[in-house]
Amino acid sequence: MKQIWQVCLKDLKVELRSRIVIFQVLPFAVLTIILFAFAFEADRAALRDYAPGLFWVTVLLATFLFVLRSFSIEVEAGAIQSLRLSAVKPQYIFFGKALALFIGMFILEVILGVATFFLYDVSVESPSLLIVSAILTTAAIASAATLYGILSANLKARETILPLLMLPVLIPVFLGAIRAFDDALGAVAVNGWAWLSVLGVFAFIYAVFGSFAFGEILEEVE
Amino acid sequence: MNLSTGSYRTKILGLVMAASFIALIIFAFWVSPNDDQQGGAVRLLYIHVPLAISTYVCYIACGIASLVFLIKKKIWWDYIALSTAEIGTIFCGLTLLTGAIWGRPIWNTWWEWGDVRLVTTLILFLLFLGYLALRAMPSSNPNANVRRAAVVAIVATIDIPIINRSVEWWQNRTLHQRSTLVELKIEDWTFFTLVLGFLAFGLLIIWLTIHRFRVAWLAGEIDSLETELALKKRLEESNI
Amino acid sequence: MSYIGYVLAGWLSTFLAFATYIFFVLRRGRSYSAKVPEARRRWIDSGSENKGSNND
Amino acid sequence: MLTSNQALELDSAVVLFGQFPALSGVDLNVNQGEIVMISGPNGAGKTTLLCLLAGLVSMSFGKGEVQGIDLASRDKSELYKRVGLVSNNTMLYEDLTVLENLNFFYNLFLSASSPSNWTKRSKAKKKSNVNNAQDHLENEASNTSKELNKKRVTSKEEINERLKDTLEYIKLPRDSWKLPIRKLSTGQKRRVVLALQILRRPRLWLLDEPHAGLDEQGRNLLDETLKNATQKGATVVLASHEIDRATQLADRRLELKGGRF
Repeated sequence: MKQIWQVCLKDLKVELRSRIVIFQVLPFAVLTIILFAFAFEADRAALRDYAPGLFWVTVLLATFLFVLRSFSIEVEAGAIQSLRLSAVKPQYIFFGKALALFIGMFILEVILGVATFFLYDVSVESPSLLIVSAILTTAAIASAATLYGILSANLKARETILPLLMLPVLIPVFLGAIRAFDDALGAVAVNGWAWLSVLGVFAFIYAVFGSFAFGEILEEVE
Repeated sequence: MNLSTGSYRTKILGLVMAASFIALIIFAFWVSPNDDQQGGAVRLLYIHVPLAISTYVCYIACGIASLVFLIKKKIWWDYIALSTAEIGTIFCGLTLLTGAIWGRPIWNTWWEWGDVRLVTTLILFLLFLGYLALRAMPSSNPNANVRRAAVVAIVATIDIPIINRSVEWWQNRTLHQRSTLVELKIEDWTFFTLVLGFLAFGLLIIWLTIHRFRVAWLAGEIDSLETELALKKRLEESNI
Repeated sequence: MSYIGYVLAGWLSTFLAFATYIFFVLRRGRSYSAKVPEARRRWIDSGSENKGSNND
Repeated sequence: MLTSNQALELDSAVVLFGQFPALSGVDLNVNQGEIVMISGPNGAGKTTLLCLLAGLVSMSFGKGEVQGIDLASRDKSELYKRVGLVSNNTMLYEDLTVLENLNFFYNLFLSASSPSNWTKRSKAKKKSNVNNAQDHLENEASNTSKELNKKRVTSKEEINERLKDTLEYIKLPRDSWKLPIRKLSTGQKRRVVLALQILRRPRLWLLDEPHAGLDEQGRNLLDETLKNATQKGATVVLASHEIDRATQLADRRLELKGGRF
């Protein structure tokens, strides 16, 4: 448990030092939100209706950049080899990195959410549903993304293969997150709470399977 | 020199398969009647439905083979996974295509987002395109690539029910024929033709998988021959 | 028969795809076989045959 | 199986990278406390050999045992606890400072190898039951883990103290301690990597071109460190081009060529 926390803190610390996510990924996400507004010709009603979908598309794009970053620090100077040589169980590395990704993504979502709130003029009807579904979705995305991050970590074409592998897998999460937000924001009359089960199951399966598969793949990373 | 990937048994299998496809064509076009509602378009279902079922059979086989490969580390399992994934993806593409062709006259649209099975199949298609793209990547470490691919295939297979469930909830309505076999009263010959379709496609899966497996096997053998050669060269290098 | 155009389009495209795929698999098999000694191709029967091509 | 004074053994080990055999049948026997130097032209497989011994690369054919652990075993954590690899790469986080890197990896190593986890202990027991001949190794291992356990009890301040002592020892200027690795010179990076291994106190040192990029002072320091380590029973395998320098240090020199000795 302590090792998970150590790996997670390390990831966050590297991020705070290099500031790639803060100065590049976050502005990119906000920019995407703004571009969507242009695409919808600043139609307030449409933006309000589709805010959940647009928000989560943006998050998925940001996740992709985030994960690339999270694993490029590992392979940059071969630090992942030192991680292995520290005799840490691969599962702990998986959970550590997933946790760091979760925390980073969640902060990004909060900032992006505030931007969406002001730019798209949405209103929140059920804050608790909003927060719970965001947490579950982020957990699901973070665990799946960590698995696909290590999968593509030292492939030459990782920037192109990673979205191709990761985005289709995240579609169920994406659908669930949108529906839950639809309900929470009062955009569409659906039962958002029911979707939490899909998000939860997805997060659980990926956390469990990912932690085992991570070791399989870590062994082959050079 | 005999260069074919076929053997005596696969040839017989191939002949039976060819015969069953010819029979399928005869039954589908001449023996079976028009449907009351769909008219002649029902004849598309004789390939569309077996194609769809075959897709799922192939993908599930791929997932299972990948799992066994990760546990047992025997490369044959990987060959099976690769073969079934490739064949399944062809079936999947054709399922989508014939579905679209069928949907045009019957639903009056090429594509219907409200349909669960359609959308699920599309996502599956994308998942396995990713898998094949990963496999097609040149790699300095084939060993690692094979393991990565196995993980991707297992994830994709586990995802089938999740995707299905989530798409179903997402659009809580479906245009698809809900178990046509049970609800509608199907003419005897229609039913028989469908069964014949399943049989023909089942044989096709087996026949194709055997041949594709052998191609993968040959590629593996070529690799190991090259390795032996390289090893020999390397040893000579060290003896100088 | 109604919708005959659609039906034929569906069937033909399917069989065309199968034929193309089978053709390429068999051809690849042949070109690879040439590089591998017979002893390492387990499925080869001892009898001498010439062609094993099939169609659907 | 290893005899009591053997540190590692390779039996016709072959390592393939795709179709390329980086190692084409290596037989190697190293005794405890020995310093072995491996030389050879570029592409002879020196780096691969060291990675193989560290458990980072897996063998395609052949057998091998390092510090009583079979190289083919799936869980390599016991092996990782006993080897220290100094490679051409820094294997550190470029954005973190010297102290942060050392702190992270050292603490991680300590918590990963602490025997507080009872499953690990029972596993070790099982192993020793199977291999009575290896009891001495197990004893040694439990000794080191006891030692580690003691370390684990030590406070953060003590770990910091230890880090500082080590950095002083390798003579890394104080003002660079808080610089990110990215900003250090090659020689300084080497010293940091060395410091991490000194902290970890491996039973088996594996060094890839350790003298490259170091100044005279650094080289002397390195030689001294390795000699000290062997006196305490550790074993050293190093790959080097600088034959003069390394032969002074090494007990034995082996020539690797075409992936073989």
